Amino acid sequence: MSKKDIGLLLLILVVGAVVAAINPRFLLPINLANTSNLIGLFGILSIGQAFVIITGGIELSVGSSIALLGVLFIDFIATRGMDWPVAFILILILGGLIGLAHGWLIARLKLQPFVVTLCGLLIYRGVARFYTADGTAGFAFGQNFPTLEFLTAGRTYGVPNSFIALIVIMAIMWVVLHRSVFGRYLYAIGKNEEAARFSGIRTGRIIMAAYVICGVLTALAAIYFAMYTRSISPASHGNFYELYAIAAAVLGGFSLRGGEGSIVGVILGTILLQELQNLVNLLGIPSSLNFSVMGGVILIGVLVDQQWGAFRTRRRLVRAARAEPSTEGQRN
Amino acid sequence: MSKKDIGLLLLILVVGAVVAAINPRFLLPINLANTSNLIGLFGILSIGQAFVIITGGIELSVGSSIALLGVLFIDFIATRGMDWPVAFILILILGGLIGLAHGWLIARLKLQPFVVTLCGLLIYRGVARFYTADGTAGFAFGQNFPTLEFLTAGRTYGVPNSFIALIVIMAIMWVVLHRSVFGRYLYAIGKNEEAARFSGIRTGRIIMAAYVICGVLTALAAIYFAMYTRSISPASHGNFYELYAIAAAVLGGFSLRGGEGSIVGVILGTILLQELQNLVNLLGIPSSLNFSVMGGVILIGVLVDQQWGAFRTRRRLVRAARAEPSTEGQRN
Amino acid sequence: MLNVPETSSFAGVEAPFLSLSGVRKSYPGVVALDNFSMEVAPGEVIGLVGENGAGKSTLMKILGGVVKPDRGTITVDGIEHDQLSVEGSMNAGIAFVHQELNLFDNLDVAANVFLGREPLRAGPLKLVDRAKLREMVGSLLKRVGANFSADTPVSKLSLAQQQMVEIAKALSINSRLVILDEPTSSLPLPETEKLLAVIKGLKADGISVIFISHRLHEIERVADRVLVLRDGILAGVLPKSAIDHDEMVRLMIGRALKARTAVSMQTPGAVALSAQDIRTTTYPHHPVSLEIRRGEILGLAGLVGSGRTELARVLFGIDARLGGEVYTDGKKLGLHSAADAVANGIFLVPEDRKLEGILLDFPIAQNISLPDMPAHSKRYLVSVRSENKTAEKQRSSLGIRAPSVATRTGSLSGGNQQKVVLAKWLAMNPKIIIMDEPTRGIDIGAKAEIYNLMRVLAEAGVAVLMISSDMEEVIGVSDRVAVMHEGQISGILDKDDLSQENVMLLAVGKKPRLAKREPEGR
Amino acid sequence: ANAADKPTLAFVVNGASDFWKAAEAGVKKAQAELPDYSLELKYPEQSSVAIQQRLMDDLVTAGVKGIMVSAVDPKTSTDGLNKIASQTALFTTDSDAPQTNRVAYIGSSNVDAGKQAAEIAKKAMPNGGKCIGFVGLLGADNAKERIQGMKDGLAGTKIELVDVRGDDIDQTRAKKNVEDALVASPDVTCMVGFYSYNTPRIYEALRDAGKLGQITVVGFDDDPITLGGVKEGTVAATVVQQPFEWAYRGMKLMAAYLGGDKSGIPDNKLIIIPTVIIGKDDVDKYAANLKAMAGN
Ligand SMILES: Nc1ncnc2c1ncn2[C@@H]1O[C@H](COP(=O)(O)OP(=O)(O)OP(=O)(O)O)[C@@H](O)[C@H]1O
Ligand SMILES: Nc1ncnc2c1ncn2[C@@H]1O[C@H](COP(=O)(O)OP(=O)(O)OP(=O)(O)O)[C@@H](O)[C@H]1O
Ligand SMILES: [Mg+2]
Ligand SMILES: [Mg+2]
Repeated sequence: MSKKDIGLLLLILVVGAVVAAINPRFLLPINLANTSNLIGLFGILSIGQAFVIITGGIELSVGSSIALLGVLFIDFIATRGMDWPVAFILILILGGLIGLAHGWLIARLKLQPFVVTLCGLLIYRGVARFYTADGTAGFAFGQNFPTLEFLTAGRTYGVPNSFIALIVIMAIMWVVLHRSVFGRYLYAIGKNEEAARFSGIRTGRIIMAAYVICGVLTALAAIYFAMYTRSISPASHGNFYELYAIAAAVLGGFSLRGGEGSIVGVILGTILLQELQNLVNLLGIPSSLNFSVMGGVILIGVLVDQQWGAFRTRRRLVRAARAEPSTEGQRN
Repeated sequence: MSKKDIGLLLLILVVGAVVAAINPRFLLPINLANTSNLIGLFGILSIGQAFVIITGGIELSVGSSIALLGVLFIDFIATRGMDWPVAFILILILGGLIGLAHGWLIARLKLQPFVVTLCGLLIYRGVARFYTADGTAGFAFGQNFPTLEFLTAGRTYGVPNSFIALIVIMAIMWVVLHRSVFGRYLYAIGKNEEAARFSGIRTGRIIMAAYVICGVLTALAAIYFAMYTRSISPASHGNFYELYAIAAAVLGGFSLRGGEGSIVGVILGTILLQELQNLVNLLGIPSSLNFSVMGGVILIGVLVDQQWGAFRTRRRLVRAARAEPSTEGQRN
Repeated sequence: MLNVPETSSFAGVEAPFLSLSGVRKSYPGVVALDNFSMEVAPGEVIGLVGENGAGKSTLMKILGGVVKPDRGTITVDGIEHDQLSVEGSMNAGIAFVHQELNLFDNLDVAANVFLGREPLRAGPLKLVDRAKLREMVGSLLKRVGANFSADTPVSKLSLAQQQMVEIAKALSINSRLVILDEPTSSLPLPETEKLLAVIKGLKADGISVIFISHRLHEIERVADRVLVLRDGILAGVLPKSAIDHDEMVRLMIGRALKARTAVSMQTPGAVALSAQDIRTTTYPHHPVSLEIRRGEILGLAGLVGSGRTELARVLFGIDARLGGEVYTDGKKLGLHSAADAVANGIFLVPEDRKLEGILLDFPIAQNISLPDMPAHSKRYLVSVRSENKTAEKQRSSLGIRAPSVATRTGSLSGGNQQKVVLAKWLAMNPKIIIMDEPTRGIDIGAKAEIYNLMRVLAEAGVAVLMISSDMEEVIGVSDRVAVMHEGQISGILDKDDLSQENVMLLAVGKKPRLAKREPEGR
Repeated sequence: ANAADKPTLAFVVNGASDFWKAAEAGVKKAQAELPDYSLELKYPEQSSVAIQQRLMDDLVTAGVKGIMVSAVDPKTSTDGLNKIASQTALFTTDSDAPQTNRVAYIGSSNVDAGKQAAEIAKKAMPNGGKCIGFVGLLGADNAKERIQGMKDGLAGTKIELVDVRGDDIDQTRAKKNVEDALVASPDVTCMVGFYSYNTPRIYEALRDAGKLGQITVVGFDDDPITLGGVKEGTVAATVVQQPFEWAYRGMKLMAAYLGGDKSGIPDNKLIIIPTVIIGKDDVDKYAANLKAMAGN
């Protein structure tokens, strides 16, 4: 863990301690389980986003993708009677294709990531709404899928399975990003795509792969979200989730210019954001202030991190200067 | 006008012609006036955004600012009985201060624009909702401000005064961006901030000024929007308007990497977006598809522009190669 | 005129490893390379020289697969290609050190050296074998004489150190041809020596080298054959026996170069810039004091990382100083930003022109006018006419090769870009000008012009501080030379004591041999 | 912060809207009469199932004894609501979730409200007409039920609801939709505002176009501008629900239920508080009443 990650972890613990002191129910197993369930859902999303951000890109369409893919998933298994494993795979493939399309437009046709995914945001939301004719996709009463429900919304020894899924994905993605050649290329491309190409890296493919990973993880998250809410009104489902994912990554030390950040960081960022949401509800803060609290903490977090770095550098220099008074003495 | 702008203008005209052919009422003066009113409102917003984008920044908080400043403006004049010109000035100053705060955090404390303004998006929305306790700010029945209403929502010879305001602002901002020293500095900073600093430009101040301009124009737009809807529920007012503004700028040829774009472009972008919204209603397209139409047209617009540019370059090179047949002859 | 041969064939008997024939590359408005043919034999060291913009880098980029030629053929091992791709070039065993540095400063040295060719661990996952990587890079670094370790982040390296990483990178490829495009442009003498030794080692291993440099004596020492480019055309080929400094210059610029710059006759004036006890962030415990007089050229020499660039940046106000004060004309300066420096007539020609010197996307005229916008504007509105007038003047006086002043600066050759950086300050009547490696990448003709210019400036009363790693330049141009060693001024040499040996002794922290008296400032 | 001392009852709404201001007043009034309980009204920060579910989960964690909820999407939230119902007393309001284990539903019927809107239209346009409706979220249950109710009510008459335009709760778009409808369909004779803010936007767009009084306006809910229009005669009438009553009676009922008194719960578990039509004659009384409620 880098210094940055440790600072973030500290912030999470301090906030947690304060909340627990005010309302001890914060530490109830049921509350921790509820919160870690959401950490699982948003964490999967944020890891996907992280892969794109590291290339210097951005994926704004995840909220809309979650709505569209969620609607399709529920429609497939609840209305069309498709076997859920088939639907599951199909949705992941669809997510991958969406990612591939974005990656292709960005890497091959050289469109700006912000533009491509902004269009995705608009288009998928519209398609999802059109698909249900602005209605809601949901399960009929009594419609149950025990295995699927256990895997997505169930708990094992009180730990939500979605959280366990996040841990597994995190471990895999950590190796991919921090130990594999592919990960190294991602960092290189994020810093300087042109130079990476001159180093013989097939940058186009790598960038597309990053968007595909993001698409597949988003699709997975879409299924988890669908099984969590069990109902999707496509006009509002997943609204602003891209901002949560981006905020988690940025809090976790990613730079939107690309080439920086770690898997541990993005997970810690997700945890902090969910902790904040939980806090607002537990401490009885007016929910109108929910957004403000979130914004305020992100800002303070980023600011402290930045200022702390600057402060440390300064202190180090001052100390170094003091360490050799002899030179100083020669001055006159 | 650049080639790019002409292409966009052409697109606007073609779309307009098609719509008019299907539903001739598109060309009714009243429809043109209604649409140009909204072009005025969104145009002012987008010009502000353009100034920030040109420095390589982004301003995500405009939607929330519009909610907060709108709520305050209506509250000041409708509830607190403040004279409207005083309230007007006060809101513009507030907008400027918001911009200054963002600019300061970005230029002096070196935070990422995306992060700072994302926090702004969250914080201002929360504050606006808290201010009205999640209620609506609006005028009482029959509460009228004739001069203010004329200036903001009135028409002169059938032309909405908001549109006239846009023309005036556009003219001023055109000179500022394309003819003034300040504008030149903005482009320089957007292209390479470091090199601009090495040329002795006080980049921090210039960047802050850009955010202040954006803040003031956003405040102005907030007043216009408030007087248009005459009622603001802060939970939803202005949601996603930052995306409209950014989309208008990007359609108009701005690069989110900074250093590129023109005032004419951003206005044309705004016009196209509003034309699309108008079209959905006039052609009776289901409103659920509104977003999809918008996303689709932006994508196609950007794609055509990009491919056309690539095609032209290729043709030019081929021609250049052909222009010197003498050398060709020598080859063997 | 010289008779331009169809193909510059070499004298050896072996089959050429690589040959080009009839290659042409044009950009809008310029033909960068025309009807070019050459052959490269195994183990041959080819020196490639030519003025700025002659087409050297273009030729190399074609070989590296970065640029596609308009026509012509490239034959590798007897197989004819219309063009090479980056991979194709790598697979053919061509390694490349680009003129402009392209390292990833978010990765460490090891990752940079083997980027795209990482040693892998067994298994399907393509995991990087980090131990092996570190070991391989460590030995390469030793070979080029680097004093930093393989896991140093590149962001912590100076420009020259980065240059060494680039060289290590080229050596790491199991190559048959190594292309070095001005690898020594920012290398001081000892490192340059190491590089020349490396080149000889490569030759001994049967690896071919194409070596581009504007320092012709380096070419003289290692090249087996010299190709001279002029305006994109092969102007001449010199076999080993005929390699000669003056002949190369004659072929390059079409005439003999007049004698080196005249030594100053005047006595320097009052102190223009005085830096007292400056402490920088890299060397916080080493206060540096320095005085520059009006009308003198003060050279600043030192080894890689000795802190010269850092000092220049502090004097220009770009970097904050930890202590000390700067005085101009005896007055204390409120120096908090580059803008303050510029306002007080202190200008800096930075070391890294791509990042700090120019805006690649701006036209030449706008780059030149940028620091002086108030002078090119009326009531805050830009006067394009005044900009263009100034730019035209600078273009002709510095000989910037470009279709027009509206040309995008990024499309100029490296040397011409450097001239644009100089032009923007020269247009502003400098009082004190700091030049960090001012002739980096500049051809010999233009170099002479720049030296002349510096002399003209000095004679007009300007104080010039010239940081340079080019020993000839330091000794030939400066009135006095200050030498830095590990962040401190280890000595200042007057004209009488100025010798290559003394500069080197001071640079490594030893005492110089002085003619009359003890060195100052120690 | 001392919520732990007294049992807490929460009223959870489906999103931030002025509509719930009256409910807030009802909660307040109930609080005055229920000193042993601490009552609160909660807005989720967005109108979304996930966020509302999370809010309720957190409330349960915080130890709330009873929750009265206006579910964002009751039909498909059965499991989530049942989870809450298993840990606390759950009442539904505004829109019912009959398949859940909720204790009771207290509210009105949106279908009936739609039918009442049809009554207004029939009375205002005896010779028939062509209506366009405006609504925030076309897909939301309350919108669909109101629209369906109105269509049912109009069946067999010469009045027709030809189109309903959605605006995603963007009031700028809401107003522009009205303006565009005036352009696109010059033959409309009546406009219906299905959400509380739609009627005022219709009113203003008509005023700007000089068409007030020429087009019949049918409203829902009691926005001040809507009531003003009713009084002025430019809005035919408006259908109002009584969220004040839902909240006031609901909270008292919940307190009684938790105290062991289950007599207030009818067998069918439905407590319907009917919607009423406010026309020109009733508007003053209604407005005065509204003011009085807000006052306490
Ligand atoms: N991308 C480009 N677009 C347009 N013109 C270019 C481009 N790259 C190079 N040129 C032009 O091609 C010519 C040859 O440039 P090149 O970089 O090969 O010169 P060079 O011999 O390497 O010079 P230097 O010694 O200054 O590095 C120059 O006139 C230059 O302006
Ligand atoms: N960004 C940086 N962060 C940390 N250390 C740096 C950085 N840039 C340079 N250094 C270190 O600072 C020292 C001084 O570097 P500087 O560039 O001033 O040296 P120089 O004398 O100009 O040498 P060069 O010939 O390499 O340019 C070197 O040891 C270098 O490694
Ligand atoms: Mg070159
Ligand atoms: Mg240096």
